[in-house]
Amino acid sequence: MSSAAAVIIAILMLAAALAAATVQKLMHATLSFALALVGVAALFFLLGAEFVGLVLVFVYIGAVAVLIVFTILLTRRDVGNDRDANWGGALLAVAVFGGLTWAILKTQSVAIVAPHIRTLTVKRIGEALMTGYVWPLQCVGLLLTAALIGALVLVMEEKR
Amino acid sequence: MSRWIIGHLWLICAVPLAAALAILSLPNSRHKSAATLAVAGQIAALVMSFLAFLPTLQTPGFRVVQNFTWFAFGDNALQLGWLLDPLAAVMLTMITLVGLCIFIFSTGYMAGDKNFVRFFAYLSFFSGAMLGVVISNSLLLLFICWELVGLASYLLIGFWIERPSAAAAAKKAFITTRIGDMGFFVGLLWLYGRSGTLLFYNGGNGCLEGAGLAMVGASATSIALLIFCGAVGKSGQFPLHVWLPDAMEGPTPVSALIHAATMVAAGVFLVARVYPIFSLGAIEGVTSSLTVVVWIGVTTALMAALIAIAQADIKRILAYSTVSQLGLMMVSLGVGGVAAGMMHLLAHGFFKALLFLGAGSVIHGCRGEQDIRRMGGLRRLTPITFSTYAIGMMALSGVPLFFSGGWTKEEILHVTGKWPVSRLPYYLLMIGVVLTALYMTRQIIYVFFGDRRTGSQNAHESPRVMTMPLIVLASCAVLFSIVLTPAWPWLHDYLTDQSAQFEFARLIQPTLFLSLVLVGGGFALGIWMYRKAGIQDRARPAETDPLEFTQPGLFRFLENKMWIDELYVRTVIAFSWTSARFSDWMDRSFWDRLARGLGGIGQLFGIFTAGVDERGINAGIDETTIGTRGLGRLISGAHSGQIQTYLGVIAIGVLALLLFYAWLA
Amino acid sequence: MTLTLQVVLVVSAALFSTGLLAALSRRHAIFILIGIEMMLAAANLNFIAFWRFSPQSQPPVGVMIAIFSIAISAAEAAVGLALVIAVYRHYGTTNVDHLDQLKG
Amino acid sequence: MINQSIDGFLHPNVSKFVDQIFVNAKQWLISLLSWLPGAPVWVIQVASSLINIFALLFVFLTLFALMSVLERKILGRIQNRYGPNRVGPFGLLQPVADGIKMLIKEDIVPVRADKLVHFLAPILIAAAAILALGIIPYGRNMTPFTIDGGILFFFAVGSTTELAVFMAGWGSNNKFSMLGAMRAIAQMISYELPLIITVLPVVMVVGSLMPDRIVAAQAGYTFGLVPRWFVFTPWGAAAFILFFVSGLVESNRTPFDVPEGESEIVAGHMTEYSGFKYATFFMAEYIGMFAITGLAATLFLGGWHSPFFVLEFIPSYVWFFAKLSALLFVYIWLRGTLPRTRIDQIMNFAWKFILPMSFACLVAAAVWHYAGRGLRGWLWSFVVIAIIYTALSMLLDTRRKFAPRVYRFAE
Repeated sequence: MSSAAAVIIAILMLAAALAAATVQKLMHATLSFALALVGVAALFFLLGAEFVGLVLVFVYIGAVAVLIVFTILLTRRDVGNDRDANWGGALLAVAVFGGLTWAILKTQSVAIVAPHIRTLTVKRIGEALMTGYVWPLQCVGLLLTAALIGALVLVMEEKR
Repeated sequence: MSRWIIGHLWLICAVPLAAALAILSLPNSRHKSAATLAVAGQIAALVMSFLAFLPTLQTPGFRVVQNFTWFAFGDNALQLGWLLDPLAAVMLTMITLVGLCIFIFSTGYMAGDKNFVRFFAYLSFFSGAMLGVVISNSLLLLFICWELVGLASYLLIGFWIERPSAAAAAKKAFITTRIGDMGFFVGLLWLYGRSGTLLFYNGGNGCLEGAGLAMVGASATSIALLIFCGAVGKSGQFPLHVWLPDAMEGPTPVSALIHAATMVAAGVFLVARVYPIFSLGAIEGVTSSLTVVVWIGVTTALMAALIAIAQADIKRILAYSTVSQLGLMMVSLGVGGVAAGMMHLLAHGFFKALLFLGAGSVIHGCRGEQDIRRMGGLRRLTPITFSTYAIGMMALSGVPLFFSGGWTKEEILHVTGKWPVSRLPYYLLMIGVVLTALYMTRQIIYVFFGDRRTGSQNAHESPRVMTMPLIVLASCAVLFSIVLTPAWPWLHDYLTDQSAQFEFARLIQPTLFLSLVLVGGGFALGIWMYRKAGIQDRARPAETDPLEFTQPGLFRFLENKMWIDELYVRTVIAFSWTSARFSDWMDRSFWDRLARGLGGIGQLFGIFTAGVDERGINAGIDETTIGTRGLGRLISGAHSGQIQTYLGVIAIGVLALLLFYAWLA
Repeated sequence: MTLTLQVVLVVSAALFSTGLLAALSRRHAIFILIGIEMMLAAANLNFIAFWRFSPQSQPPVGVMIAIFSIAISAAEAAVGLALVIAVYRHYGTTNVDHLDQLKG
Repeated sequence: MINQSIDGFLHPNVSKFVDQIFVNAKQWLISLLSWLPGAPVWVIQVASSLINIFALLFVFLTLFALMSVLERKILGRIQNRYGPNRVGPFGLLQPVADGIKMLIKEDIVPVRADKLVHFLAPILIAAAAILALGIIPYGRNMTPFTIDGGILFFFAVGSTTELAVFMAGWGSNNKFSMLGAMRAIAQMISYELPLIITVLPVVMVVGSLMPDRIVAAQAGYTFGLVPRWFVFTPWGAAAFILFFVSGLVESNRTPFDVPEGESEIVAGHMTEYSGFKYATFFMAEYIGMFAITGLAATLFLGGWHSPFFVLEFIPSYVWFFAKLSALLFVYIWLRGTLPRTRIDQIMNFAWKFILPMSFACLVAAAVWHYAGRGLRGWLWSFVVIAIIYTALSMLLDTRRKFAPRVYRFAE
């Protein structure tokens, strides 16, 4: 477990995330967001969950980022006039971060080293999905269709 | 046939009532058919009562009773019934016969009147009610018919509605009789309360029979006196007689039928009917109630006779004479001579009807003139009326031997003489007889003798239809005495359930001579006092009365009916007037103020609660609502619609949670 | 420095707070969505981290939950963006400050 | 177990040596590094991956150069004319010339373009394409990166190309490029789905997402003659064709090269690019093609397995690149012959025909598996495929239903 790699990736990811949060232009924010997500996927890889990483990349960068970009296209008119961030939010975010880290560092039970685990093969995930979690899988399927239809209806309204 | 009649006694009173209804339905113009209907009804009633009369002759002590239940309430039922006994039979025949004569007379007398039809309807209605009183076997049924009779008398007295005096007289008659009826009704209720039934004869336990009477027991005298009040009211005895003279406002046949023969006789008949109650617990025929009856009878007789002397109106004199004769009958009943009283009642019915009809034909002749001082010299102008009237006068004043009145009067004098309680009534009655003779001669002289005065200038004899009834009644007055003489006292024995034997020797009785003396004296006194009455005398103003001339004080006292009316006005009426005003005042001032006061209190209370409500509760509620709205606005401020603020709040929440844990740990 | 669970948690906390920063401080609706997505990603990171550092349970529960949460957040992103478009079309602006019609 | 059937014509050792020559070379290189004093473990890992990357790049860049020339020569031949023959013998040095031209050309960037996005787009596309190459097994033990979810990695990276294309379109701040980008994305997204679904039957049959496992599953010959490639199973054939067509669309090649249709919107999202950026776009396109065809080969054509028992002695990577070039030839062939299709036709074709058919392949694979994978399974799945194909074609047959042609213009 190369913790060095993890740290580097984490730093990259956080930088991209921070950029996404603060950069003025919306498009750049979206791209940096995508980059941040790639970083997260990489972290997943490091943590041994390749499949989830790939799914993350697949879902977020493949679909969500494109969706966001399309939305930006559709609402281009006022994207430019985004004023600077208001400091209240920033303060609050920092406070929350401080609180969380304090909580994490406080609880000793969490300071453990990664145990050796069997590599998580896609087969095992497949089995788990198909046996123990088959019902949630169906529900998520249903949810996704419903969400997509909903989104379509919302957006399609203009066609009439 | 007679068997059938006994079975259907109610038909006798039903036929005249039916006739009355039929006549009422006729339009006012049909005089002829109305008259025929009424007379036919009366004839039918006469025939039926005669048929009913026959069987009562065979068996002494004859009594037939038909009871039926009027209505049932709860477990006990109210029963009424029809009764036929000698008393009822005799009364039936007398009423129907006299009624028939009067009906025929009034067809002539009322010919000109535009309400002819209505008159005859009322007449037949009256006769039906009167017959009902006579044959009823229950005190309640008797009372019902009694009230109908009162109504009929009211309608008939006030027949000429347009004359205010007639209307007032009708009201007066009705109210005074009602006062008497109140007493009668209370007595009836009391009797019902005590004896449990109002049927007279009900196979042994009627209220007049052994069982019922026993139950009545102690309260017999008070019940009797209360019932006697009814009789006093209806027969015009002393305290309640004021209405009878004023009742003369009605047409003369009415006065004849009602105020001479039948209705006023009802009171006497009532006392005779419920005689057992009066005489319950009598010690040799004397009870306190009977003594009361005697004394009331005597006072009425004497007082009426005195007033009659000073009266100027021909009908008013007859009215007072009726009152005095009724007083006489009451005395005879009081002293125990029920049969004597009833016989006098029957005789009186005939000759008093005759006198009234005679007066009617005189008035008819003089074209409505009623004041005797303006009449005179009618002896030659109206010979038939004069002769019949003279017969009637003689019968009334009790001339012995030939006239029924004389025999019955002697009988009554004989019976009062034997009254153990006191002899005073005997002597007072003798004075009464003399006075009767006096005022009758005065009237005869004024009306028929002397020279003609203004009223009777061109008097003419009444038509045959009027004179025929006069003749019939006159003959009855005379022939009736056949059954009354002591030689063959058939009526007396019939009424007292004995069989009569003829015995000529008893004809002459000592009282015969006594009455001869009394009547003769009366005539002599009258002729002497009024010998110049009929003649125009310069010395005296035309209309002054010799008695007035000689004894102005006494005359005026008598003329004004002893100021009894004024006395009543000043006492009873004054009392009611003042009490009315007092209650009005009370109502207006005291109760009104009290109500308004209570209202005020209520209002006060209302104001108070309104105040509390207004300032206390409303204010409180308003404050709270304003408060809540303010709070609501405050909180809604938080909902600024800014999504970011919501997120911020959540973040703060997380922080707070963390801090809380930190604080806990 | 060895990679302990705490490090990963801190990293995910950092990611979470940057997501929060994005959501709180930016005016544009889409920024808020991006912020939310980041927060969700941080949550997934936590799941995987806990799965990785906890004793192995046969069905990899953490992973399962992560997978499902990714799916759901994708659906949510789709609907959210559709909403933003609809709002934009109706109100002509995506500036969150102006979209406060739900004001209390 | 995998390679026991290799001892073909040549002496087994010789063929094995030749086959594994590259693998041994790499091992040798790495061993060079090992004597460095106390090098940490990750240094060796980094070194090995670096070696792989360089080898990959070298091979595919030369292939790219060769391909560009060959394409133009073959097109020329198809269009009955000569291809480039001026530069070098038979024009083989043409790519060098193009390369130099690209480098020399001025790199023009639109003024109000989004500089950063404009600059990043080509880099992202090239990176994505090259990454995709990383997981394809070129020969026995010659898979640069053996990831458990290899196929999934391939598609995950594939999906980033859409974002990159959009960045290109958006960055150049030009209406036409924007439109081109839109079309490209719409097209790629529509065909990504069938691409993945056609892969599903193979993955399910093999039971693993690792390309090596898939290739291994296709070893062996039925009746000694026909190799057990998936393409010879009914559902495999159908899936292969669908995969191939989707691949074409994914890489915006000929029949479906609407985005950069020269006649309509100049070069689509690449209009505003010139010079070296355009070259990278160009290269990325070709490498994308290599990746798709490489995957097609591994999935359906048995990867580096030889078609005939007797020819087994020829090294595995030779077979792989032979299949690769065959498929590439078909690409170029198609480009030369088929006319460009309309964007709505592409869409309808994707959603109404290809998607249902890919589901049909899935069903057929299931039937094939449960019918015992033998001849009987083969027949049954063939029946299923045939039925569904005829039903779909009847349903979509537009010839009979003549309808007035509706021109829809942008409102």
